[in-house]
Amino acid sequence: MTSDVLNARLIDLIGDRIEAHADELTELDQAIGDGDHGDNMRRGFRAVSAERDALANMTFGEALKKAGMTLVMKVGGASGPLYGSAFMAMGKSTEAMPESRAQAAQLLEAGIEAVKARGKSDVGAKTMLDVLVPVLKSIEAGADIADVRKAADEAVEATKPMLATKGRAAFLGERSVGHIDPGARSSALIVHAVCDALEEK
Amino acid sequence: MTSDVLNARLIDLIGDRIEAHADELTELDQAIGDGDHGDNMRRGFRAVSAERDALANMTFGEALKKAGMTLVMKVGGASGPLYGSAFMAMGKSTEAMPESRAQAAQLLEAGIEAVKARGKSDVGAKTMLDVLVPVLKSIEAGADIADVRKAADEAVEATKPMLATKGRAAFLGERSVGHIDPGARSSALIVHAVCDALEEK
Amino acid sequence: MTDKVSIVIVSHSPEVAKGAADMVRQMVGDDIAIASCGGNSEGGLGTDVAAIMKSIEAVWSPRGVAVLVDLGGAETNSEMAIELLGPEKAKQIVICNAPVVEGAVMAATEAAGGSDLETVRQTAEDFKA
Amino acid sequence: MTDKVSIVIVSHSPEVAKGAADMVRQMVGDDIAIASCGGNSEGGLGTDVAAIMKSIEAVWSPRGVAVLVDLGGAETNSEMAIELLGPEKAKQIVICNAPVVEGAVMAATEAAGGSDLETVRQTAEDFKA
Ligand SMILES: Nc1ncnc2c1ncn2[C@@H]1O[C@H](COP(=O)(O)OP(=O)(O)O)[C@@H](O)[C@H]1O
Ligand SMILES: Nc1ncnc2c1ncn2[C@@H]1O[C@H](COP(=O)(O)OP(=O)(O)O)[C@@H](O)[C@H]1O
Ligand SMILES: [Mg+2]
Ligand SMILES: [Mg+2]
Ligand SMILES: [Mg+2]
Ligand SMILES: [Mg+2]
Repeated sequence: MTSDVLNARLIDLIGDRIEAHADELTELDQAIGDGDHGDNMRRGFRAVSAERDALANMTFGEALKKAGMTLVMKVGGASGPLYGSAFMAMGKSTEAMPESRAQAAQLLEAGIEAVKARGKSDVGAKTMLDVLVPVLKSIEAGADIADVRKAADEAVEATKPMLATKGRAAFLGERSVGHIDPGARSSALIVHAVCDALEEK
Repeated sequence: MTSDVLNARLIDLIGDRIEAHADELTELDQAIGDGDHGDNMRRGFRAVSAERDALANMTFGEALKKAGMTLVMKVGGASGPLYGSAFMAMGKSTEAMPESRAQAAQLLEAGIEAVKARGKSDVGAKTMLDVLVPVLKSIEAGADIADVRKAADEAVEATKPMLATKGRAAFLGERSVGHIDPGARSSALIVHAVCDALEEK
Repeated sequence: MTDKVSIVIVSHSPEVAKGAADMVRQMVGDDIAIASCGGNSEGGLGTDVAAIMKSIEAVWSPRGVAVLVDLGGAETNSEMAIELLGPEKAKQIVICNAPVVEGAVMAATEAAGGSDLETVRQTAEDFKA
Repeated sequence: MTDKVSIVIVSHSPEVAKGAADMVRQMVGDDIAIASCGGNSEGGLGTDVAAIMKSIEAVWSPRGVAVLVDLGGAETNSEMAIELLGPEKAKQIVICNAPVVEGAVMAATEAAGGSDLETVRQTAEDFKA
């Protein structure tokens, strides 16, 4: 698959996943947030999909930067600058699509660092980082695609017992315990979409 | 003058003073508050004036209580519950119009205590209390009507160098210094109107 | 809804009061009763004792009512309103010493969890901007 | 107006942002420039990075801009907006760690007095509900 085809394919796969799971994300956010995560993600990724043709004609790095800026501008919730900054940082870290496990790990790590900086947060606060970081670790540990998917799903479940200390869920204190973090779930959806693309390759 | 005539006359005299000085009160409040004291007082006393006939047929005490409640309901700013509670407390403290200096002092003192309680404040905070309390003192000290007027006017001026620690002007900190307190001025206006009524008597 | 503490939002601005109530509803849905009131009796910036009394009565709950206010006059007028509702009701109403918008969200999320009035007040007041 | 610090109010609710700006204007008149923005790019509850950038630019002052925000996402989106305005401008913009409505009134009264950006921020943050 050439770069432009993969750019377009990734956009479609991520967009479709978000679209299909938007209500689920919103329900998760209703339990411990303001119930807009599905709407926010859909708004953001629809805007990215609307730029599909332009993005397909860019290098992988440029496309990531552009998509990141679109998320920043369109999402409307905290997840906008968080995912947006992650995409932009990943785009800055590489021009070309990663060719090796090491490069893939480096790319994701750049995104994670951006989320940490933008969110002033780290793992354990019951956020998207609690999926992204375990996924990075599994990649670094040599996991195959199925293992990466499993790592993501397990990480989502593992946010359930966590006490939220960042984002809106933190307002709930103890009452945030026992619910999956919506951003953790959306991160897993993106990870699955990337896995889909890699399997098609 | 009978009680009902005096009730009506007091209402007219206070109402006219407030009406005539509303813009001045608003200007004072623009400097160290939100610029609505004139509007608030006018709204409140117009509502009292609208009940003039009913109030004229009540005892002095009942009329004060009723007028106080009207101020509470209509003024819309902090001065509403403050003046309103003062009027209501004065009305509770006596059925009949005061006949002696001692009774007049007692009446005013009841009003002052109500302002202190409602406003959680005392003299020196750059408020209406910085006029009402000096006026009470002058009455207790045996002042004649002209002296009472003078005590009120001097007390208004004396709020200028004060630092506001209560009400909106307190938000300005040091910048509240150098301006007359609007509530001090409106208190003086009411004192003057009462003096007018006493002189007509 | 009356098995939970209710929330009343009192602002000088009707728009702030309504917008804050929208934000609260987005957070807690219909789990608790919320009323908002703002503006003086003529609709200008200010607060209205009668409207505050009506708002409190509209969301009355045996678990109590937490009132969020913005500046000076909103607090004084709310205190007056509570007093006029009588000592029996007044016992079950608190004014939170908290910012109006953020405090309303905090109070409401706590109330939605079924906490008592004192806990709701505490949570609102603990808010650090 | 640009000889004073300007104020930008960012809320999830367009009504809160507008109502707070009304309250601020009632306090300080036209002494300082004030902008408000609220709602996501579709007008729902949320915040909009592009709108925040526009608001800051609309009231730009060499003395600086103090930004008041409500909850979580409003802060994250405002930080993003400031970063996107570039490092030169960012130096003269602060987000106040203060409640949105009360902080805006405090910041604005301080700014109207001619204080510098740091003092304005401090005054907003010192607000005790
Ligand atoms: N400071 C933060 N650091 C990392 N992730 C965060 C932070 N704040 C929020 N999040 C993530 O964003 C998700 C919420 O996104 P969303 O609902 O779209 O925004 P909002 O909270 O503004 O409504 C949370 O579930 C969490 O995963
Ligand atoms: N806590 C208080 N105690 C006594 N007087 C007060 C208090 N707060 C405000 N005032 C008086 O009320 C006046 C302001 O009234 P007004 O402008 O009508 O109300 P607001 O401040 O709500 O706009 C002040 O000038 C002051 O004299
Ligand atoms: Mg959300
Ligand atoms: Mg949101
Ligand atoms: Mg005023
Ligand atoms: Mg006022």
